[in-house]
Amino acid sequence: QETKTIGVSIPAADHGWTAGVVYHAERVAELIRKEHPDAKVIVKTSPDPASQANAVQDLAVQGLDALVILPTDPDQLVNAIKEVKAAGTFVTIVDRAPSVLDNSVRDLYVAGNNPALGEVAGQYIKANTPDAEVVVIRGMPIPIDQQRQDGFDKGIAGSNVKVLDRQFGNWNRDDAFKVMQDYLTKYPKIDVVWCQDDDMAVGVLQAIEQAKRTDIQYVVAGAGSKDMIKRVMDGDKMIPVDVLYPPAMVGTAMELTAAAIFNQVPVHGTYTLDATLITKDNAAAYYFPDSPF
Amino acid sequence: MAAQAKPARNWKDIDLRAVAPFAALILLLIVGALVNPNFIGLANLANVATRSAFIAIIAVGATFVISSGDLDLSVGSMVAFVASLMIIFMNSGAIADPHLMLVAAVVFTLIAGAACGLANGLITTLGKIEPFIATLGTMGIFRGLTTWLSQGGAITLKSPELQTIYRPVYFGSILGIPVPIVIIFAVTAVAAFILYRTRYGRHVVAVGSNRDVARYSGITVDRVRTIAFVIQGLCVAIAVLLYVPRLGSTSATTGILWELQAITAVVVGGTALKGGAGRVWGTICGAFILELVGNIMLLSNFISEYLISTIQGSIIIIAMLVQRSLVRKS
Amino acid sequence: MAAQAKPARNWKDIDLRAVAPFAALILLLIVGALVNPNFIGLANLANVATRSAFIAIIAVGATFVISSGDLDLSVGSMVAFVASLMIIFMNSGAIADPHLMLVAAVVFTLIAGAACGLANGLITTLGKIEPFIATLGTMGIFRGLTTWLSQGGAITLKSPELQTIYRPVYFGSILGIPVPIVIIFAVTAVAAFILYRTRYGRHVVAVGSNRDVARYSGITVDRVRTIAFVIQGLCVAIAVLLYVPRLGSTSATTGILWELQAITAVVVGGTALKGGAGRVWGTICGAFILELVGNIMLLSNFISEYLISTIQGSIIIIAMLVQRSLVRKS
Amino acid sequence: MKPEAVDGARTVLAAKRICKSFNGVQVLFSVDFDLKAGEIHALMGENGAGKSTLVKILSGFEQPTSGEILLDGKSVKLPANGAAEALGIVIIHQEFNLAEHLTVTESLFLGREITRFGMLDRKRMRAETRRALDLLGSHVNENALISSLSVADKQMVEIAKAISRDARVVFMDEPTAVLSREETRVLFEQVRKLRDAGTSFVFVSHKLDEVMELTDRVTVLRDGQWVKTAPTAMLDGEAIAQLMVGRELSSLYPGKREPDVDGEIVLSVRGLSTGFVKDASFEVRKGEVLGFSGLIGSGRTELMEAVAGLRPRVAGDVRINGAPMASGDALSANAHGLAYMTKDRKSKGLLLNAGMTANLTLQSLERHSRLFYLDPKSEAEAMTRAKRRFDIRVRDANIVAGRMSGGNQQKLLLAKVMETEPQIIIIDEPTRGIDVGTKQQIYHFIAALARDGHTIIVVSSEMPEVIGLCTRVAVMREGRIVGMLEGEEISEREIMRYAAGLKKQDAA
Ligand SMILES: Nc1ncnc2c1ncn2[C@@H]1O[C@H](COP(=O)(O)OP(=O)(O)OP(=O)(O)O)[C@@H](O)[C@H]1O
Ligand SMILES: Nc1ncnc2c1ncn2[C@@H]1O[C@H](COP(=O)(O)OP(=O)(O)OP(=O)(O)O)[C@@H](O)[C@H]1O
Ligand SMILES: [Mg+2]
Ligand SMILES: [Mg+2]
Repeated sequence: QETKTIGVSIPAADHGWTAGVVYHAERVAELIRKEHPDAKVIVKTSPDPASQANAVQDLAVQGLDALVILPTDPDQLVNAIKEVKAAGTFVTIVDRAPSVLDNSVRDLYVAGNNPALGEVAGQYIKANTPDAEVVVIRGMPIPIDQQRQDGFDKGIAGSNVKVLDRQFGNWNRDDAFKVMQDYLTKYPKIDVVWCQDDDMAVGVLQAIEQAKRTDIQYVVAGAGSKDMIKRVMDGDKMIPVDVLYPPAMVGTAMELTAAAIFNQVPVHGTYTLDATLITKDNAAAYYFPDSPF
Repeated sequence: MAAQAKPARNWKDIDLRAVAPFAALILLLIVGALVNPNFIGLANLANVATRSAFIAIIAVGATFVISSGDLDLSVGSMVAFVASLMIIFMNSGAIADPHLMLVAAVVFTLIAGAACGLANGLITTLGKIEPFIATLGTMGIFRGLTTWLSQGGAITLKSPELQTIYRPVYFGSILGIPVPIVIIFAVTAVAAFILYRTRYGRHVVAVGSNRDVARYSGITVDRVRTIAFVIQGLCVAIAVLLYVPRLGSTSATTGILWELQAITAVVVGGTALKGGAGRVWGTICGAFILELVGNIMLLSNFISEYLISTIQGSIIIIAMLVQRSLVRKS
Repeated sequence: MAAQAKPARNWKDIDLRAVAPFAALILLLIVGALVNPNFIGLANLANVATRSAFIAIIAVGATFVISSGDLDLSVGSMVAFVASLMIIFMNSGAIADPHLMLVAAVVFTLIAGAACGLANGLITTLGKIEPFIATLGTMGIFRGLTTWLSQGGAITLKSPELQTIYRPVYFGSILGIPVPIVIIFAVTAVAAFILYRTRYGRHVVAVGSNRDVARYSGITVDRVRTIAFVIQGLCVAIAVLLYVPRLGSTSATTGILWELQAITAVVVGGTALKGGAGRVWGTICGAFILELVGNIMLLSNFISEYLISTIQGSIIIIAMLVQRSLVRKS
Repeated sequence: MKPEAVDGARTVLAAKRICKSFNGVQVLFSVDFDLKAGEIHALMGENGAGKSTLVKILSGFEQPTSGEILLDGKSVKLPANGAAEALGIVIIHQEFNLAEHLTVTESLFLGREITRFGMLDRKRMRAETRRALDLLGSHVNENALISSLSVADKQMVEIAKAISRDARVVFMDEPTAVLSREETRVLFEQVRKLRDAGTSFVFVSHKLDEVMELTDRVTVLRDGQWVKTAPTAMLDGEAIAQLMVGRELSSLYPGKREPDVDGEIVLSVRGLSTGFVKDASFEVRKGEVLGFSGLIGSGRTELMEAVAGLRPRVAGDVRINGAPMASGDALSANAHGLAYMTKDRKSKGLLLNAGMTANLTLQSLERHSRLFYLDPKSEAEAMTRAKRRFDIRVRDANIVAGRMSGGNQQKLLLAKVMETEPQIIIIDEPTRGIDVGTKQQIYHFIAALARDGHTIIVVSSEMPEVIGLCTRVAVMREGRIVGMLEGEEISEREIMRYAAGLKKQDAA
């Protein structure tokens, strides 16, 4: 069996979730190397779209059989991906889809479901606190964040749930802490906080605790970090649920890709992962204490 | 008589330039009060002042580095790195007694900060590399080490006991004043004393305004510059001492872009980036201004979240224009 | 005789300082070749040179601003803003013929870039605000406007026809040389001509070296500084002209931290941050160096992902040390 | 020009009742001044009398608070910032006006570059620069960076810059302060040539002999007031000095005191070489005043900086009281009681943006330290003392050093170095830009120091100073000490012969 090279291009670990992505990519890379001794798996991280386009080029220079890419910003990477694809490389896109997603761009699409992440959170709030006044902490101004917001709006549609404010917290604990502090100053009564990311939830909870405010009933975050899942398991009142958006999806994609090129398993098309709602009942199944995230 | 009229006028002149940042601060307070009545509440102002602590304290250190004609871009990463070291040290459980452990960790952190600063200073002075490049390099080094230590994730303080003891350092208050605010003022007072009232402070300014003159006056320029970097490192360590109890954890993203904020605070406070003059009190005023601008943005109801940085940028420029026109009128 | 020995000594000195960045570049090429045999391949080197185009061209503009003693922190956001404007303009469909549309869009982009630069220049000179603060302000302004234009998402070039016509500007080549490389050299040659061979270039250096002397020599200092900012804006516009066909879309995160990279390229290239000397060829050498370091990182497969910035930072410092030791030996 | 001729000549530039205040402090009080075509007009006065200010007003660099300027009899408002050059008025500033990053050629043509087809004509500018420098007999390389030039060379570039512009009026504010006799002679030759061609000069100087030699008329200012204008021929040095100072001057130089030939050797330099200085050796005894003379660029400054540890040396050793000094170690030289006073007061001597007190105590802060902190009262006392001792005169106590008059800056610099109470003092151009009255004070001060057992090395381009003050004089030429003169040998003629290379001695 000849040597096959899989290139994996992912965002740099710039917050908890992407750190999880890096962790799982490295983990699965090791697995694949073990399973296929003649496989070469190269994992590269990039902080922004322009450098990720460079990284893809650099991977291609080394001679690729397959590319697994989790784009920082899909539309900006379409050209770079097309270039690789045109050279006959097997391309798997993970999580974030460009606006044009056809066979000229990818062979396989393992989709995280950004709109669903928002929608599931919205639906939970709608079902449990139908008259809630909610403050939202957004991530960064990029398309996936927008998709989550749209999903959330869809989730709460037709209820009395009212969004008081939306501000950017940059998927960062410190910024989320500040934004939450200011929300607490600004609004005398807040029922629910939706902050769509577990990292930001850390800052949010601290701000609430500091202000000793009791009106906030709970916080809905997302992604499925071990700390937050632990809280759900332990029945923490402030974190009753978490919406799963597993960074492990990159591992899934890599495994599928390996299967495609080594075992000629016909994997093509779209695999959509669910944005599962983690509750006290199912939390144990998603708890990985060894993961950094 | 003319000879007597002069000093009085000069006084006013010097005063006004030093007062200008405070004028901008007051202006912002008024704007804030108009935007949202909650703004001017004690709780909110205390929040803002408290959370400006990190940048303020780092910026006090930056005032030394900048006054001596250098620049330190690595402070943001240094916060992350030193904080990681501190938490890892506390998690190591090397000392059983939590109080003792905390004291040891504080000392350890200060040493770590000073060492990072020393590294910056030596690379810049001995290596004769432009401080911009040297500290850009160490910025990468510290950031990378942090990412590596945390394996890309977060490093969290494990012992709940330590957390409980340590928490009040950020969330507690002394005589009703939040601890971080007390520490800001203590650090600034010490720094002002050093800069204005000691030999070393004079040397910093001399080195910053003309290296040759300093050298011909028997000042060991490189030593003065290196010590400024060490002071910066110590200030970073103090900021870390406040940062860790707040969230009880750090990650690879901690402190990103704080260097820019610290430098901005220094410059808004009236210290020139070319060196040769330092205004420590102006610097913390600058840090408050920066934090206030963000706070006003969030409390106002009529600004699209997309436009926040636009408005923030405009406010900074306007505040500087106000300052300038004040100074020029003198 | 001593009188003759003197000029010779001087000559060598100047030469070496100008040559130093190139020595660092060659060193990196050797390191790269050792790390990965693919590195030294023509395809890879062409790739690296091509993609250094954005930073290189922006940095050429920054060389003017820095030589004249100023600083422009807004270039990264300016790229995002101008690119958004360009794509929106092309998406507007105002002109039916795609070729004509493209030409119009190019002119429009250049004007937009120049206007942004002019704004920076006027705020700095007329407003008498430290360039650091002024451009930090416009950095926020441009970034916010981009976010607002894109409503938090991305702005994507719609017409596939336009895309097809425009694509070769980044991906095509002239006589076997990729277009962006040709453009880098064209821009640098023009810039070098302006800086070294025209009156304006002389004035830039004089203004950066000593404002009072320049003023006393009858140079309108503020005009020279403002024009430098406009040149910076034009360079940003040219970088945008290359950026848009490459990624076909922009978002609010485009160009983040590019200002830091551009300044680094300038300083690595041998221009002092304090102003008074510009080395345009050194600047593009600096941009290549930065891009090469990233490329070597990516091609080397034995460095932990987490440590990349550490190694990058170290390489930059080592490269500068090599440069310094070269210069000092002279 | 004969006095009669001056009377008949046309007035080119005139000032009527000029007043000037800085921040409410008046420095010129209704001064009248007129400059005739083709005359050399000396402007004299004590330090801080307002000479530079008047000169700047007449060349457009400052605007008068009140009063009138007449150019060719017509009232004008001179354009600011050197734009008056278009009217044919150029100035050599007392403080240099050169950008350190530029080359000599670039500086000479700054703001009026020659272009061809929009391109700089570098070749032509270089050639013209060379020509201008050659006229002045300057060896300065036209491609050298300004930052690499010595003070005297910078002065030459300034002069070349002014003279090379076809001017009607040239203001020269102490152009010869750092030039030696020889350079001054060449300069005067050029000035006379231009004067005969119709150019008018205003010459500010504290060197009375030069004024007597060169100028046609003299105007004296005192404390910002006009005192007298008269043909030079009708005055003598004594009279001018008296007009300036308002009192009679006793002899300029104190009596020399021969030092004890068996006195201990406090400073010994053996075979010292730097890049330019070669194999320099000399010794100085306690209580001695040793002079160093030579032409521009003969290496005196470089040698002294190497001795003081401010510049690394490549060979040789320096001992203070027998203790060897490491190369480039200024701190230990200081600690052993050696202090060096630079002549480059602007870029090496004073912090131009700092106040007087901060400058004064910068080198001796430990004297004002109380435990950890600096005692402002003790600093203020030092300032009061220094003002008295060195006669530092400012009208505004809070002025920054850069705004002080040139001579007062020099006094402040001297005071600053003396604050360290050194045992061995190397003074490079002790009286650069200092008026006659104060000069006398400084000379007596130096003599008194020597009497008290201090050792003093005076590096000076003013030959009378070296002759009047020193008991031994070393002469340098092209980086070597070529002669060591003692007693009767010390004369202008002897020194010149060594300096010009006509005579050489195997210096010990
Ligand atoms: N820009 C300024 N701001 C404030 N005061 C000034 C300024 N320029 C000059 N002065 C003051 O004006 C007075 C006259 O100074 P000026 O330089 O004209 O003296 P001068 O006659 O040239 O003396 P010197 O012989 O020492 O050069 C001094 O007291 C000086 O401090
Ligand atoms: N003819 C020459 N050829 C080369 N270099 C020269 C020449 N003359 C002078 N120099 C340079 O000038 C410097 C010596 O000048 P230095 O200032 O020590 O002399 P100086 O006697 O004090 O004269 P000045 O009055 O110009 O200061 C050296 O650094 C040397 O490189
Ligand atoms: Mg003067
Ligand atoms: Mg000299």
